[in-house]
Amino acid sequence: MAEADIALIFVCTALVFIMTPGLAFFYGGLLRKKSMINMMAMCFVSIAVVSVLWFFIGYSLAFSPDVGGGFIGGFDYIGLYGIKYDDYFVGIYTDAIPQMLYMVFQLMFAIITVAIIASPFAERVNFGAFIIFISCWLILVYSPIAHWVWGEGGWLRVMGALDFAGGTVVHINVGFASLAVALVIGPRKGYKKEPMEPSNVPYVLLGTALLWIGWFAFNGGSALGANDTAVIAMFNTHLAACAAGFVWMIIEYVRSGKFSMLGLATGALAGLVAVTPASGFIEPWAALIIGVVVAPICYTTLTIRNRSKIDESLDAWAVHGWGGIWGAIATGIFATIGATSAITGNPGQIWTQIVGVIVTAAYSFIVTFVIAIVIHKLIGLRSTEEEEYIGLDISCHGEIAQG
Amino acid sequence: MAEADIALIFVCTALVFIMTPGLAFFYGGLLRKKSMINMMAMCFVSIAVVSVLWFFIGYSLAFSPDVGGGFIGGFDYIGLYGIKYDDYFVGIYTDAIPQMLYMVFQLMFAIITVAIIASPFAERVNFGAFIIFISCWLILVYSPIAHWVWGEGGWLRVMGALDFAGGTVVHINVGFASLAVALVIGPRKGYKKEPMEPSNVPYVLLGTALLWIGWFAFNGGSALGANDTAVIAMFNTHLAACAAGFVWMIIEYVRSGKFSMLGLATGALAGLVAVTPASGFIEPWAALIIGVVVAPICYTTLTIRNRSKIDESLDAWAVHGWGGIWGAIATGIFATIGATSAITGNPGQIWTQIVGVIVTAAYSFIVTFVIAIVIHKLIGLRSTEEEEYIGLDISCHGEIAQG
Amino acid sequence: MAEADIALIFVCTALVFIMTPGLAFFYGGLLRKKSMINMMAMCFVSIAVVSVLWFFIGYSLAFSPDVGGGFIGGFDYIGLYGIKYDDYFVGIYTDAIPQMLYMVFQLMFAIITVAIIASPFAERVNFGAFIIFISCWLILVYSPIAHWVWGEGGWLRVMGALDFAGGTVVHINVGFASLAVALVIGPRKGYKKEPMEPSNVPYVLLGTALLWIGWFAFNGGSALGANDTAVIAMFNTHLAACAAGFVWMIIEYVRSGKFSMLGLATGALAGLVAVTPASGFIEPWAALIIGVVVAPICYTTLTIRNRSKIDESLDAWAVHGWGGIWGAIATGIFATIGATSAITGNPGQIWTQIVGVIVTAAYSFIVTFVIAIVIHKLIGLRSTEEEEYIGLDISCHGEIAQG
Amino acid sequence: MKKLECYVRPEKLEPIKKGLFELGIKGMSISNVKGHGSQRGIKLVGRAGEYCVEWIEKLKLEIIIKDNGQLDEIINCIIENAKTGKPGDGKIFIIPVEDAIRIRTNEKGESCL
Amino acid sequence: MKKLECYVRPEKLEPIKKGLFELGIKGMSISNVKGHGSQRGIKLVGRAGEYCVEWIEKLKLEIIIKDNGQLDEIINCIIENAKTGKPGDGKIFIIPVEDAIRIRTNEKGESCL
Amino acid sequence: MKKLECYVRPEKLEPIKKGLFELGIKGMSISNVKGHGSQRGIKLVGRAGEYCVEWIEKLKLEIIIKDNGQLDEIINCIIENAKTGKPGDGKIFIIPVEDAIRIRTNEKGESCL
Ligand SMILES: Nc1ncnc2c1ncn2[C@@H]1O[C@H](COP(=O)(O)OP(=O)(O)O)[C@@H](O)[C@H]1O
Ligand SMILES: Nc1ncnc2c1ncn2[C@@H]1O[C@H](COP(=O)(O)OP(=O)(O)O)[C@@H](O)[C@H]1O
Ligand SMILES: Nc1ncnc2c1ncn2[C@@H]1O[C@H](COP(=O)(O)OP(=O)(O)O)[C@@H](O)[C@H]1O
Repeated sequence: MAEADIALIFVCTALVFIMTPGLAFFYGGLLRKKSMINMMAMCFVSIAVVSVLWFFIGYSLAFSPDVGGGFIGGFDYIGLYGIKYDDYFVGIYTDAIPQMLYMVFQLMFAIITVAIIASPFAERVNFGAFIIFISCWLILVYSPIAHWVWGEGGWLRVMGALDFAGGTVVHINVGFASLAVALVIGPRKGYKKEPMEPSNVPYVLLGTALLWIGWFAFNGGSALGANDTAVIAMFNTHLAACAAGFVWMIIEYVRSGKFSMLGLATGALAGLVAVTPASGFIEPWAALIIGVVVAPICYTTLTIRNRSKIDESLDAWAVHGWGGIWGAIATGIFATIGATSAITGNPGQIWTQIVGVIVTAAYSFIVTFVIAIVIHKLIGLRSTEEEEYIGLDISCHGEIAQG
Repeated sequence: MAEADIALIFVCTALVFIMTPGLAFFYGGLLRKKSMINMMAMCFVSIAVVSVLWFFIGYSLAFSPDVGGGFIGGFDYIGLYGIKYDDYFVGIYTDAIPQMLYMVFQLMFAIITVAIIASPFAERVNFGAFIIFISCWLILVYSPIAHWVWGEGGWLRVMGALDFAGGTVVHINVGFASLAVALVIGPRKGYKKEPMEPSNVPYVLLGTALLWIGWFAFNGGSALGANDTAVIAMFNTHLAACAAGFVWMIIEYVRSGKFSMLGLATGALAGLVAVTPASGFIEPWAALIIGVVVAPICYTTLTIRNRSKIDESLDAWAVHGWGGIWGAIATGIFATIGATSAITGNPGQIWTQIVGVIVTAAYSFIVTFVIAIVIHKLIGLRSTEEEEYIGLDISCHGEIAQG
Repeated sequence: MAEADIALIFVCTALVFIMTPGLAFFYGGLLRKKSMINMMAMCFVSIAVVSVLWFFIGYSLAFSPDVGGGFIGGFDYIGLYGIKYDDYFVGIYTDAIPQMLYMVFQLMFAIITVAIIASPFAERVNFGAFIIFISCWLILVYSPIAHWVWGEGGWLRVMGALDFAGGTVVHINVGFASLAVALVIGPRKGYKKEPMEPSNVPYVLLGTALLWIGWFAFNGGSALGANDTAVIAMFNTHLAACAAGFVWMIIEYVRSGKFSMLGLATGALAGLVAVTPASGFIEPWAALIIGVVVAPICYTTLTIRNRSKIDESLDAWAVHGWGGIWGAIATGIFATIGATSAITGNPGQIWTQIVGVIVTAAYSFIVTFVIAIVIHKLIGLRSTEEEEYIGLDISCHGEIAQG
Repeated sequence: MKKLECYVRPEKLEPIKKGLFELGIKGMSISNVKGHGSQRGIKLVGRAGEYCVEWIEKLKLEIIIKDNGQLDEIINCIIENAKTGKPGDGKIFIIPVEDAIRIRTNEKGESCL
Repeated sequence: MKKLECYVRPEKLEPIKKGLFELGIKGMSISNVKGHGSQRGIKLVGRAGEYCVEWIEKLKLEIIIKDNGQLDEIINCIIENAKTGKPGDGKIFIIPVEDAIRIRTNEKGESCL
Repeated sequence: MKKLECYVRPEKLEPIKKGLFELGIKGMSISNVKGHGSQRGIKLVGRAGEYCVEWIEKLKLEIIIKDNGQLDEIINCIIENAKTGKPGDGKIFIIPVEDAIRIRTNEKGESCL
């Protein structure tokens, strides 16, 4: 037991928590005013639903001892049964913090991941179905993949895939899941015909700031202790975000002559995503490169998505999915601290990373697609057309963003 | 001295601080636009006034050695005299943190409590009188009750009442004080006749997020150290908030077919309130129950208040008062960690808790009523009718929320 | 190595980070709606640009071993070369935290300083030129002054000037730099003829809250460890802010009969500024005095600036410059903890402080003036008149604050 | 048919509405405007010291009514409920309307008011 | 020249605009208003329980058009695209306009519409 | 009496106001509208790449004036101060007004302008 580690991870948990409200403002500001509360509602309800399910079953499936082939955990921790509040975690990473703390720190990861998936539901969700969807998704998609990567005996971990803070589990996963949902749910009414401008840029910037500070804790805290790995992870996180945000802004400037702040915010987000799996394994110069490179990658994927007919409205696929892929691969290229990679003479690590990417993306896409289509057929993932035109704030929540 | 404890409580202090601005946005968003700044002003001026008074006298009355019967502390710490910056606290809870840190951590509790009491003043306050009122209230109501529960020799503590993080001192107290003020000050002009809709739901959600993260520190930090009690308190806090927010939303959905976010936010707040006195004494399943049960309780009290003619405008009484009462009783039922309760064979604890509830509520209500009525007679707690109609933002602060 | 110190400074770094988005909202809310995003953009781009330059050169110039006369550091840490992620800082203050952590904590100081300088560019900036300007300014002004005060061998430090958390480096520096820029760039079109009212008071209050919580970490964290100096610095910070905010509000009330929240916010900011250099050296009663006194000082300087023709739009000079000057002198008067001052029989300290003030202000003003004028002649610091009239949000960023 | 365009103090909306309802007038629309007139402007407070806002928030009330004898009654009702006697109370303008159509029913003319 | 003042549901703006474009009408202005009429108000939800908002957000569309035969066509077009058949669809008022001036060119009269 | 409804660029408000003051016109009201006309729309930037906003923010200025010879002078003054020569400068419409009432004093007619 190390008290300082508890102190740090306690606070990091709180800071990762604030990412989800941050996302609510980030996403909400990007939508039309008439459905802004609805987007925030999806984020806030994710907090509530995921937390309760995590307590009952999610944590157990992800982190209790493996029940077969490294695919999923068992039921040992159902209802947190068997986790005493003063048990110290005797796990793979650390024995310095109570398992309870590890559990709640991990919970915050699960929450933000689930909230990101609100992207393809934007402005057209059947809110009741959304609650059911995320419940299934947590159990059938998130918990298994978390187990693969972080669980004791998880197959990706055993294979040697590197993922410091969740690039695979969180970002690639949620990116491809969002794409699957977008295909099932279909575009918003009037998509590409009516204007759908972002309604509140300051909210987007507020959200960016909250996500950013939370990410220090997300990546830094993944060291699970107050040590120099946490520090380097934090700095790498920051540097990649800065580089990516700046480069994105410059790309936009070259293209349209404007210093877009939505661009800077999106770029910073892409940088934060990309550096996540590498953050504790690399030196700052590599974080800088990761950040610089992720901007054109995600700018391209976002542009492609934009031109397509797929209304993956808030671009979780383009930013989290592809930022995550680049990050996973970059980890295989640049890892030097506590791990080996291409530049330390282990080019095979890149392939290991790619396997992780492909399997995660495929699993996430396919299973999410199935879940979505089943729910869509049974109760419908979408609101009615009239509700959509009136705006979900009034029709679904009985509220007006600014009256 | 334990450095990690200092690190944790230092940060918790900062996070509890942010609750008051959070409350400013939570409360402000619930009011009409024309008096939004005024509500925020009451919260911010509470920060300033309470801090200065705490330095001069408040802390001394609450925490310096008892001067008689466990009712109130003495004048030993007037102007923080006698507290050296490197004295370690040799108190009841811990000797690990400097007394200065304990003092400032406690200050943040006093601030948020005083800010909550802005509820019945909403949209109709005589701002100068409010400053006088809160000054008196801090000294005559908050400090004594804090002494009863937390002070060395405080009578409620001696009696064995359990209050981990301030359910009695903060929430029951402020709830009944708000009711008293509401009775003295009377309803807003046009109350129940004119529409008084919430003007900014995103602000309410922002406030909720800031309150929530602050509450991790409020309850977790009340362990006064980086240890497993802090961790369990934090998780319980979170789980109760999630459960209560979700249940409240569902109640609302059943009643009106809408997934109300004001409902979710209010429910989460009720959950946070209710779990406060129990947070470090219970296991997570009990937190879940506390959260689930508090939602219908406060939903009912809020509905009753709504139907009455009492314009306790932001429902501190319904949410903090009754959430706090349920929390106090629930502590007597469910405490298992470091305390005994009904479920560990000590049903008498429930009665001890109830005594604490009744005495606190009665003392708070009566003394607040007297303070309020005296000030009301002398200088008037209310703004003029014209100021009220124009809106206090312009008439009292010379400012417009969004011009 | 002390893990608790790492935990604390890690979190403080994150909290100081949030000050810059806080400033974005503080500043943004004070401007007209048509250029609000632009102000936020200057703050956010400061984060990106300063971070990357700090990595490459800024940190080295400020903190690598002196290369001559205590004026500037060398190139040893270019690209953070030579700083291993697990090197512990063997510096002047502490050997408890990794140098990497010290570097990133200091980075956050550099960022907020650079962001404050956006003040005189408000609503009329040529954004490209701003990026060039802040790059030069970081290297030619900030890094040298940081070296003087904090660098090993820095001449002001050697001379014995006291500056706990950066009153000289950050506030006096940025105040006089802003004045220089204001003189070069000239007033906004229509200044003093057209109304230029603050457009969003709640944003100003949100910004204040974020700055405030960040300042706990800014000053407290400057103790570089989880110890009682950090605690006393935090409390002093808070108390000075409260006192100054309250006094400012009262001054305004006496003058105009209104309880101005912009006044309270500005006063609190002035208090935070003034207490910065003294925070870890003084006892709370001195912080109270510093806060009480700074309010009339900055109220006066702000009023003088307001009456002048100089459009130093957001009053960095009046608040940061003069708040910083008073703070520096007050440190020479009141320091009692770990330092001597006038009240402990060392009146000479006041003169040392004044020397620091004058040299910093003069250097900052002159060098900034030269940088600004060179850039202004070469590419122009200002947007075109038409862009200014339309508003920079649309003309420069292609965005609308609230559409 | 006539259209009344009334510029009034925002805080007077509720009494005006009530008065009109009592006269049986239910159709109306409001919007936020800023106005200038004999009222001098209001004093607001900045970071230090006051400044004067020349454009004052007013409410614009638009009511299309039938062209019958009720006109004066309606105007008196608005005046009564909107008046404070201080500059800034606002004005009522009467504008001719040629026709009205109810979208829901395609009805035309006075019947659809 | 005539001015059409149309109070419509905000969510109907896009179809109306499209319809008018097809008729060759390009000049128009919109603003947010709140309205009252035969529509009962909408139910919103507070912290606990519903309340009714009497003022409903509408869009006011102002179009100045030439005084030629197109008037009916335009009105029909708006009706068609704005109608839901439920109370609250709104109304169209026709107001006489005496003259129009294009600021950019000083042009006067119908040609500048 | 006449009502001038002017749709102008928001950034031109101050010069127009100044011009009108010099002519002795003090009573006026403004509101925010979004407009559509010969101006093509402005380009804004999203997360990646531009998009075009068809509805452009304009200011609507409403001035009720006496029906005397000053009309042309006033219109010229507005044109002068609002013109940039580029599409989007806006238009002025002249609408008849039948009567005016000052709420504060019950005055009727031109005297209350
Ligand atoms: N000639 C006018 N044209 C348009 N609006 C006007 C005119 N005169 C007054 N108003 C509107 O009426 C409001 C109140 O008018 P004001 O002259 O200030 O008060 P009073 O009518 O009591 O003299 C103004 O703020 C403005 O919105
Ligand atoms: N007499 C009127 N004067 C001004 N605005 C009106 C009038 N009647 C209706 N409106 C506007 O039209 C909107 C819709 O009218 P309403 O009566 O609710 O529906 P419907 O036309 O379908 O009966 C109202 O909300 C209001 O904005
Ligand atoms: N026929 C019209 N009806 C109502 N508003 C109009 C009309 N024509 C123009 N406007 C308003 O005037 C603004 C400017 O008109 P626009 O045609 O773009 O420029 P210009 O007058 O220079 O050709 C529009 O944005 C719109 O608000």
